[in-house]
Amino acid sequence: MEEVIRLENVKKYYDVRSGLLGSKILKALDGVTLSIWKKETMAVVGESGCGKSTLGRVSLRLLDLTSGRILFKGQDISKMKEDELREKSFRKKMQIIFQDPYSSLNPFMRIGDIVAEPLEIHGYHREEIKETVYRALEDVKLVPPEEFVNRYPHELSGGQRQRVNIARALVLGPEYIVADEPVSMIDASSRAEILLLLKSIRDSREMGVLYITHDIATARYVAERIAVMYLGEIAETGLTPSVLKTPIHPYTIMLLNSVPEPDPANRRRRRLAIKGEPPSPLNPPSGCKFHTRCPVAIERCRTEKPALIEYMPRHFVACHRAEEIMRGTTSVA
Amino acid sequence: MNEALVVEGLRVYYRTERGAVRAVDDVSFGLARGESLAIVGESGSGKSTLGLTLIRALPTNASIISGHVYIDGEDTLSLNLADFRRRYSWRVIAMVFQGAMNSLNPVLKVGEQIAEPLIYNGGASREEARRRAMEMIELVGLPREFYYRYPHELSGGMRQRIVIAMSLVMNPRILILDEPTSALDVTIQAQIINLVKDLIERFSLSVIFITHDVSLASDIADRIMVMYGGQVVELGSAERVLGEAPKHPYTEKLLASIPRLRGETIPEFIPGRPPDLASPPPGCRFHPRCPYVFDRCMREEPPLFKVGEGHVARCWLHGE
Amino acid sequence: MGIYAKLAFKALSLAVVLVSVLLFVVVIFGATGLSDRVLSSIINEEVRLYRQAVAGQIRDPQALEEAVTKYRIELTRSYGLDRPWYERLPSMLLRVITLDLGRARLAQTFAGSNLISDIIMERLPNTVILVSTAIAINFLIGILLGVRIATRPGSRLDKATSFLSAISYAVPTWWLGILFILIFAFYLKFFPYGGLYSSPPPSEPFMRALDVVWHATLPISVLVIVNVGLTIYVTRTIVLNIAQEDFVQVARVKGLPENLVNRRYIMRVAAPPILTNIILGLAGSIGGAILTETVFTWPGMGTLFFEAIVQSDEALILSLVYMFTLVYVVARFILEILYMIVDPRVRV
Amino acid sequence: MSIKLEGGFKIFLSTWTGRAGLALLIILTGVSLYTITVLPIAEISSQWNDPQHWVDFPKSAPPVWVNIFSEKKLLETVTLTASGVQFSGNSKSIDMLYDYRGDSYPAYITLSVEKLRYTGTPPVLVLTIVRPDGYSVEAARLVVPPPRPGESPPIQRFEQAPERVLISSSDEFARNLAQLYGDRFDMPVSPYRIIQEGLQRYLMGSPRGGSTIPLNGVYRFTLTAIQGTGETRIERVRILIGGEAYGMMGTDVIGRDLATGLLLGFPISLFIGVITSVIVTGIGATLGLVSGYMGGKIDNTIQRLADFMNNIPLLPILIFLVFSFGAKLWIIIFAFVAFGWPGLTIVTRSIVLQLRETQFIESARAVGASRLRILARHIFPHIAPFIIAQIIFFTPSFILLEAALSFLGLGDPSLPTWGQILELGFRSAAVYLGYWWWILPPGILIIITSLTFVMISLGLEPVVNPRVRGRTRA
Repeated sequence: MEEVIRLENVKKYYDVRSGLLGSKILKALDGVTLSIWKKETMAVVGESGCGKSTLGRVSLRLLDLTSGRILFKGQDISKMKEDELREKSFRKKMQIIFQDPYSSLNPFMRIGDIVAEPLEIHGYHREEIKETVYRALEDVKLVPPEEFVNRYPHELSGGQRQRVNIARALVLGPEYIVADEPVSMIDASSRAEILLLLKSIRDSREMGVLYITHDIATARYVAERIAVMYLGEIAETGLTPSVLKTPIHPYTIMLLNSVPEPDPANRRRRRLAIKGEPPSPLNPPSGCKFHTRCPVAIERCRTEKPALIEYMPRHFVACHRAEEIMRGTTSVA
Repeated sequence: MNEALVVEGLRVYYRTERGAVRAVDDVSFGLARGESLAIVGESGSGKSTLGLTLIRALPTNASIISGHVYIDGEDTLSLNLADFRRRYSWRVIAMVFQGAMNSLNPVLKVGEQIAEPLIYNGGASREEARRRAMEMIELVGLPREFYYRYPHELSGGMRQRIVIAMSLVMNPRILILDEPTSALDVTIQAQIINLVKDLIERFSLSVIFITHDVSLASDIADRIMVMYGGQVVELGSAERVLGEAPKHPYTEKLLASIPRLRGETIPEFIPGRPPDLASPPPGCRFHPRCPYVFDRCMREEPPLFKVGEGHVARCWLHGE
Repeated sequence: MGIYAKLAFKALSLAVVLVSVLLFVVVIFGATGLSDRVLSSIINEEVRLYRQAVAGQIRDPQALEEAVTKYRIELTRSYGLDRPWYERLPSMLLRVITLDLGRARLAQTFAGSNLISDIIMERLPNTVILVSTAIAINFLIGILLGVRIATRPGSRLDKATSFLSAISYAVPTWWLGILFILIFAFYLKFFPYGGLYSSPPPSEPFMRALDVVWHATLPISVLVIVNVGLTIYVTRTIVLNIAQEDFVQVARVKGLPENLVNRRYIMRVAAPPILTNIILGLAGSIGGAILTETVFTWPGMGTLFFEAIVQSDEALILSLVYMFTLVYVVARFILEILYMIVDPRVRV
Repeated sequence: MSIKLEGGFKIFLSTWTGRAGLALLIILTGVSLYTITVLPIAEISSQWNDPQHWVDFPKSAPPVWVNIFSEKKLLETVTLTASGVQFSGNSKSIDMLYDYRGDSYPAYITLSVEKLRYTGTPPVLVLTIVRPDGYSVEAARLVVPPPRPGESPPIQRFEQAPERVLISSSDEFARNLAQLYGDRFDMPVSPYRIIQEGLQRYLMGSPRGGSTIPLNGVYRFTLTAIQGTGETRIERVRILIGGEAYGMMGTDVIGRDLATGLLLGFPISLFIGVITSVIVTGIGATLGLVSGYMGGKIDNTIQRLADFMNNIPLLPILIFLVFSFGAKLWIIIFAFVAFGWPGLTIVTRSIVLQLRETQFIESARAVGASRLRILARHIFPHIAPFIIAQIIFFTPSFILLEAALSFLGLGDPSLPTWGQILELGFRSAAVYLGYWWWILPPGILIIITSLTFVMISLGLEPVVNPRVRGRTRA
């Protein structure tokens, strides 16, 4: 198996102006390391503002990174300029699918032109373009394609638009795709359709996918591995079944507990909820960033930042009390 | 009489350029005292319009074509608006509107916004009203000093708490919650839902909980009312509708589409899109998307069939 | 950032604007050689006074000439006229800021002083009175009518107002002034042609005040008529948008009386954007005032500006550009403070 | 894109403001084109500022059509002209007819002769007037100067400026009239009295009780060339009978034909408005695009500058600039451009910033689209309608601004504009004297021109900002 993309200690800081002269540093990503393999989906989950979307964009070099390295199939692309990324075909090999099915398609362009644009940019021939566009539309089940190429985005439903988005991402034959909350803005009854489509295309095209979501339940069906992020850092990451069945980090445990399930028995229970709100990323807590909301935090958590350590096979956790939690001597709930 | 609220044959249409949009089309149900009813449906199912109708807050292009809404036996739709506002609104029936930020006036202190109905509609003195508002703020888990904050100084979760405090300040018996957590993260959502559960118990509220999220509905509701295309397609106890036996194909498919954290099922999807309520399909409104469709569904609109104890479904599969 | 820091920042940036405008103006003055002329006319004036003063003491014409020439050279050096204009920038800047620009060519005060600072100080209040009254009336009428119209959008009145405000955008203020003079002064003789007082002005203070009001009616009406259409239209749009906000409906559902909803949930929220609009319209009002004053020979800074142009009085023009910018900046600052009071969102 | 444009035009035409604005624009453009192509602009504009040219015309005369509305009829000013008059062997004279109808006498009568050529001996031009009652008087006798040494025929005279004879104050004429009255009407008057009372009242009157009453009817003005040998050719002969009313639009205090001035105003006003607006919008939008799309230091600099410029009261600075650099058209336009761009830059930038955040732009970046391509394919189509609307929206403000500057005496003096006509009117106290024909038309034309663009803007509004009508929720 081949590693498609690898992020090494990637940091992304923003300079936020506040007041007359003062400026603060917003640490959107504070040292993230992860890698994605061919035919694999990595889900990144977390609350809004945890840096998961930034992570996706940085990995594609749509945003510059402050420090760290990004390797695409072994090649360091973290310092490349935009022109170089295009000329060396990296832009062909990495794509993104967006959350909003409405603002992600240029309303002035026909579906055919939207899907063809990437090919035009990379200098494909006319005949080739038409053929590729039709094949991509067929792949995302917008059939027959000739019926869709001349339509405008506003003539399509949310689900159909999202499929156009996927088609546009696919035409260049990418090896790495970032899917940024691809189903959060479409109706519940059509979500599964898009997710399953994404999964089957990933398999047939042998891509690596970074699936960004706030909804852990959807991650379960598409991702082989999960990374849980909190305030710009990875709190826990591992194989999906492992993380979901034996979550170790208190944040993961509580996050999983917050997710509602359609069970009528629930109304007699109170869900285990994380107290308070996430702290401002402009002024993150010292030590373990989760200690302010953690029910099992100890003094050490306040001062010392926990390292991401492998506690189970391919299952990493950044928590000082991971071992106690695993042994059951400390209970989060 | 044990019913806090009874809705009978309610129809609400919107005037649009494309013609009348039948947002609520012949809806009837009852809400018992102390009961929680969840109204579940996708966007465009008419569930929010229904909520706005109950509290008489419809936009100007909507009109109530027919129907009755009885509270304590009085038909509140027959009252003129001013009477309704004086006697029922906020005192008897209150609502947490969708989108907390939009429900709060950006230039007034949140405490004042909570206290105002007490002064202007409850005859309380300013001092009393402030004290009561502060109590309410404490009740929803925020410090009393938040009385003096402005909406923009609060996070989404805090605003939602304020809006809930605001809805309960006049001690209403009936509370409508319209997607109270849809813009919040799951962690904050869990906090708010826990809070709502506490408050329901504490004040013995009769609750109408409007949501698109079946899982959330199951968290609060005694009974579930599923809406599709402006109509009630299934209504029954949570145990029956969400548990062993959903009786309408739409409910069944909706449940099957939910991704779950546990279990082996793989989520399904419903092909097609919701009906255009300006020109709904003939017969059963769900028939173009229904896996069990047969010819009668395309011709005749099914009535609500009784499918069990207090359980009805609008589907020909349950016809004679 | 605290409210005081914000205010300080605003004051600072407006001060920067003021100084930059001055610098810009002074540079152009220097580069086009106009400043040389201003300075040499100041020197000439002082030399003339000096000659008069010493003429009594020095009898010998040659000695007198020598003394005068010596004095002139001294002055030339002290004013920096012997150096290129860019070296004089700082002193010129200071001169403008303190309005120390010598005497006007022809304009003078009522009492006969032709010192520029005296003239401007005499004219400034007249302009401020005219403009501020017009702005106040404009917004009073505009807001009242705008709110009223907002309650019935799409009505005939609403459409008429929108159209009238569009027309008023196309009408030059000064031309309307001329038209008003023609109609109300020339044909109907209801109002005077212009000026501040009748000639001779009434001696009794109350009658005198009344006389000013009588003279101010036409210019103020013109300023109001030209601007009020837009104010009505903008107020209407703002109020209409706010009235559709959810929190207004929530307030009604809360059982609050309608007038309270209007006051606290619509007007209170509309105040900041309406104020923004006043701030944006300020620059235009000042421009309109220059022209309107000119038309009605209202003895303010606008009429003075016109006189200065006609008389090619460079020093006076320079001072007036400075004064207009100053008035604008001060007015703007006052409104910004007001804005912070009405909008809690900027106070953080 | 093309579908959008067509649809937009349809929406535009569906509004009555759009239709009215477009109709007005067509009329304005038509008048401007007529003015440019038919009138000799350069010649007329130089004539406009030459008081000599207008010396014969009645001063501050109202237009002739006021007679339709008023009881008392004003005498119209009449110009009798003959062009390319050839005097040779057979035809030694030309006739010009004046049909006099009125209760008052003309104010004056002038004869002017322009560009005369002769061969042979210098001619003498004699003007005789035959009254309706058949009596004739010699009114003027013009001796054309003889050839100077070295001059060879044809001899050219009155080339630079026309030779002008104010016959209504000619002593010679007065003597002739005195003789006529003495001989024929038995009413002895001295030439002195005739000059004093106005020669016209004797020329165009019949005696009545020691004075005269107007004698209406056709007067024949005959110009005869008395010449020994050779021929004479005159380019233009003009006899101007000055009345109290003149032309379609009247005259100003210098006697200028306001109709000409107003006509010249059309192309100039449109030119200033449209050109400035196009340049301002071009610069403003480009800076906004650059600022919004490039970001960083460039953005910061542009925004600071724009903010700063936005904080300056415009008119005083404009007055100052035009005053310092001189009132030339290009300086005026430059000043407008220099201070006009910031507003649009700020707005364009905010639109671009919004667009830049949209996911379709981000996805274009993700597939490797160059900045230029994103600007051209994705951003520009979105702001193009807005920019066009802005050009139209800005046009009236520049028309008004130029008029305001002109009114303050800072208009380009080489080009007559409506603002300048008003300025002179205001300065010559036309308002206080009630010379409404001098004040109203230029103002109304300024308003109509501005209004044209305002109406087009209104018509474009639903195209550029399609607002959702009504709210629907479900």
